[in-house]
Amino acid sequence: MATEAARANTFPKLLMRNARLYAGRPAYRHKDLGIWQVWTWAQVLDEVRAFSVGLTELGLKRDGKVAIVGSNRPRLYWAMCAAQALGAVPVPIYADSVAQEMAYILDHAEVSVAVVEDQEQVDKLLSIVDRLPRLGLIVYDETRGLRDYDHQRLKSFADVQQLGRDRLAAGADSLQRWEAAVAAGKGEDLAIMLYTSGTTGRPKGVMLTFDNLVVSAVNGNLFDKLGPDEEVVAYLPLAWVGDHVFSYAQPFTAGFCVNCPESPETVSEDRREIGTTYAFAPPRIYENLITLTMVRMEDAGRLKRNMFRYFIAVARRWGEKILNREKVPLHARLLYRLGELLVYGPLKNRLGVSRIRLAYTAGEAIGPEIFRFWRSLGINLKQLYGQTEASVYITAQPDGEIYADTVGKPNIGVDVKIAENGEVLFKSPGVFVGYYKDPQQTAQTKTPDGWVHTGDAGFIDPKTGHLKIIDRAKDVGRLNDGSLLAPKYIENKLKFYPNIREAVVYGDKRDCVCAMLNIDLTAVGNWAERNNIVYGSYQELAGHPRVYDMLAEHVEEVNRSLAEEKAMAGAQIRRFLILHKELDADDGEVTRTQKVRRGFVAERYAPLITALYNGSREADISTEVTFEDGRKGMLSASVKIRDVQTVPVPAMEKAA
Amino acid sequence: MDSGAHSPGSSEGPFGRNDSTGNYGMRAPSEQDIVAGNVLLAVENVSLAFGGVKAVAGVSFDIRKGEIRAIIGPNGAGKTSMLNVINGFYHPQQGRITFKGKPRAAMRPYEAALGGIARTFQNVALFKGMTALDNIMAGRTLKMRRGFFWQLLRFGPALAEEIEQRRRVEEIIDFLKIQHIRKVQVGKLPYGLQKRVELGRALAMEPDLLLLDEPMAGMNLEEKEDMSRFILDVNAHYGTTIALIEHDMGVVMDLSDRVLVLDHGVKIADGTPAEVQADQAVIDAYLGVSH
Amino acid sequence: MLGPVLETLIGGLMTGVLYSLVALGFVLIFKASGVFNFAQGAMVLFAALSFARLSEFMPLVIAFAFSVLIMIALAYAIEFLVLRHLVNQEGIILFMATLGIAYFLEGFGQAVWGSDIYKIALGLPTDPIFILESVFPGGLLIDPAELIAAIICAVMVLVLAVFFQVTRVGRALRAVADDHQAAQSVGIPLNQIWLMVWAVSGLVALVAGMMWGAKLGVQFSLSLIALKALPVLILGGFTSIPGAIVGGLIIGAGEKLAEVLLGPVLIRTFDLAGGGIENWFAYVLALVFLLFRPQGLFGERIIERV
Amino acid sequence: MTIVFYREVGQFKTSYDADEAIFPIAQDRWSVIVLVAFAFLGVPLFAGQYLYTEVLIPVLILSIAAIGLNILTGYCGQLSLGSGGFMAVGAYAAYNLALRLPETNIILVFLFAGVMAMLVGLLFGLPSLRIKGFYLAVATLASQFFLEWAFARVKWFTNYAPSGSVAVGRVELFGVPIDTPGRTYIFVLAITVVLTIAAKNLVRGRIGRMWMAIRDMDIAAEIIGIRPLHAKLSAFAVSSFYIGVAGALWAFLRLGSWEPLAFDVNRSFQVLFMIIIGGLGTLLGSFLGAAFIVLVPIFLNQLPSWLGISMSTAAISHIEFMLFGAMIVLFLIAEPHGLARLWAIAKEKLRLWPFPY
Repeated sequence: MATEAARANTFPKLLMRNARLYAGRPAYRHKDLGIWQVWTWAQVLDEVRAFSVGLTELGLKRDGKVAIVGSNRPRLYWAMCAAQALGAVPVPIYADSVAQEMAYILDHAEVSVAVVEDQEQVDKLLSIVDRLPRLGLIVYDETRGLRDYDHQRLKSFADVQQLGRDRLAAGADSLQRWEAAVAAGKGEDLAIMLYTSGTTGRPKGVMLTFDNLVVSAVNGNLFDKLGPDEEVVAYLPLAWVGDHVFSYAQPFTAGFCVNCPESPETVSEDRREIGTTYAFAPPRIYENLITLTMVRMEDAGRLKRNMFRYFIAVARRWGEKILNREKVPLHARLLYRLGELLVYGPLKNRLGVSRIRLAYTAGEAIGPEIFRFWRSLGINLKQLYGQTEASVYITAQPDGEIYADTVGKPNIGVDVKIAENGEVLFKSPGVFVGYYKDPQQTAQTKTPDGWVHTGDAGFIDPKTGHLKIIDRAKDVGRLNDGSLLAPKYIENKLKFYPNIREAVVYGDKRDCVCAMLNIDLTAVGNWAERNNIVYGSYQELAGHPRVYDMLAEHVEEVNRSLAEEKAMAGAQIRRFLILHKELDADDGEVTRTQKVRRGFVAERYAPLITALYNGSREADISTEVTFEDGRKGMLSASVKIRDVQTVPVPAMEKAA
Repeated sequence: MDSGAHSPGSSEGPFGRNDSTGNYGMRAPSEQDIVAGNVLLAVENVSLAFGGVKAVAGVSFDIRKGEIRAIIGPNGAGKTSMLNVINGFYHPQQGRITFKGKPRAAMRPYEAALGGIARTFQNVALFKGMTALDNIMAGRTLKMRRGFFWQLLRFGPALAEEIEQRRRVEEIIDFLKIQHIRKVQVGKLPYGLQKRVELGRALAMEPDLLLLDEPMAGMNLEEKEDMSRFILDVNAHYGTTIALIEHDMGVVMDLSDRVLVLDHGVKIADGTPAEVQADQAVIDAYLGVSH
Repeated sequence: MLGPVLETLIGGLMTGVLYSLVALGFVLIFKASGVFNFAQGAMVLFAALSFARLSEFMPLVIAFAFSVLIMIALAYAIEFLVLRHLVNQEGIILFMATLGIAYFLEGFGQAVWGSDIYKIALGLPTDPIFILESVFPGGLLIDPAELIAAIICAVMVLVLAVFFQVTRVGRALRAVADDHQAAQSVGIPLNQIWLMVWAVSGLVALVAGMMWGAKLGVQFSLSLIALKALPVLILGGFTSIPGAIVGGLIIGAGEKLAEVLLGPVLIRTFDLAGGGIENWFAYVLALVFLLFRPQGLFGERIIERV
Repeated sequence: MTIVFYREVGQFKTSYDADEAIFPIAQDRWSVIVLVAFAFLGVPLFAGQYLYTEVLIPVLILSIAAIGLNILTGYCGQLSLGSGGFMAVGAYAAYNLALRLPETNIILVFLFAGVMAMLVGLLFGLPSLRIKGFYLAVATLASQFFLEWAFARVKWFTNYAPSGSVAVGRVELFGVPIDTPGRTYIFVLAITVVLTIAAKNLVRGRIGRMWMAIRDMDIAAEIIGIRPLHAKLSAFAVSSFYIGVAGALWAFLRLGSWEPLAFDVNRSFQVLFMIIIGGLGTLLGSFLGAAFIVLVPIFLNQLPSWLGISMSTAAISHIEFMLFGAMIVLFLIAEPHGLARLWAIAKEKLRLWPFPY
């Protein structure tokens, strides 16, 4: 198959190959109008071709840029392929980004055609269209509410396809021309541009070639033995490299089926119906599923609850060993079987993960507890370390070599090395061409001899040979007393508590470590209900003294665990506060992929940080916030600050 | 979903909707429209009384094709009674009602339905024992022709029809964004969603005239915004003429093209939102009644 | 010819009074609790059985007293075990509940008191009286027992009517019938009201039972005969006491006359094995009546508010 | 063992047809198929005379009657106390057809029974347009008493049988005599299955929605264009048809010879109790209710001998009355939707397991 893919070295070519090899097999399913609409690979080829020809009719040229905005819908994926067939370059954009962000990317990428999901997106584009002279055509999928719009620059997806179909019907020449265009596509051609909402500054357009994606995808398939029988549910942002590889590159290369959910509310429902076999999600999702499970089990009858707890305990004790095929006493095996029958099986069925053969978590460190929980249920959850610049794959955990605190071994064809400053560098077939229109950024990231700076600090674990990531390289700092500080490392420890949604730790070039925390509304809210604590708003709950008490305990536990690790022992948390609002992407506090922008947050909440370090008991803060509908407003509050116990460490061990 | 029920006056032609707030150019038809017979429903000097109590006294007004017509007034102003007269629940003691140019004698509600009048109720009147899907499917009863014996077999034409109607209903479900509650018994749904399902059931009838009795009663701000959006979309997308009773003045002013004001069963004002707002009689009627 | 007819008419009217009495039981409960008490018939049977068996080994008066107590206890049990668990349920549910109660009572009554036919000897004079001998040859025959029974019932009916119209409790009952909340706000505990009406209608059932029993002996079929009160209600209206009275008389007289006048005709035309029209005449009469005046003779008109 | 809890992962629908299937969940589908197959093939392997004649056949026939009443009362919300009468119509219609046209195919005989009952049902259904609730109940009671009387008195119906009781000769289908309990059972079972499927198709289609709409809120039903007359009468018609067929089956294959008393008002109550206990507005409930009503007396009759005490049949029948009465009240208070609802809840619990319902 690798060779097959090698011949078919672009996605349009792969599509034609699949239409041959897997003609009758499902390629895309979309739950729409209450049932799963299915398209076979052959049908998809037809749809894509029609749309593609339609686009040529409307004047899309080779190397033109096509923006793709919306949630995971077959037609948007097809639009990517249709553009690529013509040698044009798709540019997916986060559907939830506000008009300004969009304007920047559309302009920077010189987009001439935008294919969007629905009225909402169309309205967004129309509001900025005057600033975008190049944008000549907007194509929408969902017609609802749009029929009265001025259609000079506006076309429905179906109309464009009709245009294409008419053209194709008119004469065989257009078909030949199209197939010629596809054949003309080369591996080294630009396949896609993914704008990374970098943790700092403006988004950068990462240019990836077909070779990058196809080869990495094929290697990924080999690494995990993925064939045409997998089922994936596409629910992550189109503009995120993860989704692009897992629900575009890999399906095209391996020939398996992509399933698009009916609506955001129904994802879990739809996942259960489809019975996905190959899943990918950031840690948060796995975390939420567990939180929800635990919360719901709280309402169960005592007997059932105890049974649940008992068998979960059994799973925690033996499950992973059994999954890893280690030696396990017979009685344990039997108990686990029983548990599978009474709890794990049904539970997995409810969560819709019974059929999962392989699940990846990446993007962030996952809490060891959460990680083990899933594995103990018999779900083959693995960690992966990747980047947009690498077409995802850098390292991943091979089956049977699973550790909660590593990100695995280099993937097929990937070389990894650690720089003196601890930064991780890699080299691979997936290495990106460069940042669009940004040579010096490119130069900074990519060495002449092809090594890429990940910007992450880490080390190869001697006993496992796996890579361990501790933090962003630039964020690793030192306290004034010289103790090593890896903020992310501490933040993750904090975030592993279900009650803590987000944590930001400061201390570089300061006397002590302080933390700003976000509570998790689901978990804490439920806790509040059970302890009948009344609260009117997130802000009120966050400020509640008993919530503070609870989180203080968590923080102290973290301190204890830090104290156990020589290197980190010096950087224990002295004081913390609970933020009055959730860190929000719309306010630019976190990226669209929920990564905290530490620097930005520091500026934004400067008064709080000063307060943390000048020893005051509480501080007033007022910030501008953006509401769902884009309106802005001021939000002010006074935030309490807590001191916490630290574990004393012998002086000589400092500055280790 | 293209219904045969679209009235020509509905599609906004030149006045493209170029912002998301949903303000449709100027729609209120001119005199010529009325001459051209663009009045969909005309109520002439209608009176209705229960025993001695007068609910409606000599009220006249008209509803024009494609417009959104608001009926407002303090509690007990006879608004709901007016709707009940229009769709045949009450038979006025005097007065005349002309629908689609035909003056009509006293008729039963289902005859009104046949004529193309749908409505929702102040306090949701759904079929509690049925799912959201079935409720809306029930709204298509009139569109289904297949006879008894086909139904028995649920085969051939009957099945084809059932599936065809299901597809249409699914479009409505999609339109109202209630996919996630499709198969939930409506009795178990929160109020806001019930109202949405009820609207869906009314839409399923593909009516020419849609009567909404306080569609936003007891809703929170967000739900109200959604509902307003739906009402505007219905009017724009299906070209349905809408008459609605509403207490939330803000909503009324945003949505409606013309407003009829009743007080104690008498018409005290009728005109564009702006005119009505300025009207002294209206202000007096509303003194103390805060909404 | 006229003579016999008048005789039947009088006989019918006398039965009619009995119907009225039973019907009154229904009306009482329906007015007060909106419950359509299908068990009224069973209560009649139960009461009659109790009285009949008790009177076998104790003086009538004491037997009567005991029976009254029993009926009150029964009312209490029904209120306590059934009604209070079904508050503000739809009428139809309550109706079916009383159907259950009826079944239970029929079973229970016969299990406790036995299921044979029992005599009730009230010691009423039996030798027939002849009136209007001047008008008709041989005069009209009247069974004094029935006459007395009818009179007792009539008195009973009047008492109840008065009780309803005049006494405070009576008015309270009417208040409840109109609007439960209202009644409660007036400060009348609903449960007590219900308890009372059930007790009273139990009493009514007892009297009715005794009269029927004296007439045809106490047996299972009593509960069916008592169902005759249903058409009476439809005729008279569920909430109207005068309606119950008039309706009872109409039905009573009507079915007897039908038997005598219509019966032979039917028998001849349809070649029937005997008449027995009374079994259904009342119902069909009511049914036809329903079509033209659903709310009954005296019932209030119901306007459907939307 | 995986059938203990539902495993629905991977069951997705790609057509409305599949989505609206009677048993959308594979596990249900299969268990029902197995059950029916067992009823046809498995039961005859071990069932004996008693099981057939005292349990299976009565349950099946009464289920049909219960389905009939459930359509009227459970689905369309019109309370009827006349089932006994309509069963009688079916019985005597069949009797007379078989008597006067002996050559008629037995299937046609039963169909005819249903149709006659349907016509009578329509007639007595007419009042339902003007009246509701217990008014209607009384009206149906009228039909009950009238019909009872008619069959007792109109000699023609009973072919001038002096005793008023009638008997049917041997029943045969396409030359195959239905004389053994085993054959009778299979025959009745087949009819039950067919009628059940037909009923299911009706109630999940346009007509069923019309009925339920009338039941749940007749006002709202009217404003979406449902004619109350149309809906109610069709419910009466279908209902009476089923009850009529049930009556004919009961007379021909259960009783063999009978008199009007077999279909008196208590029969009406019996059928009503079935659907109250079994569950209003569900077909499953009709079967559960019928089974319950048939099995309890049998159980009661056995009980004394098991307990080693002697009890007069009269006493037992009294206890039976009390028990049913109590059950009705109990169900109306505790679970107005009857056994079927209990079943449904249990099923939901299994589906949601380990999560609480």
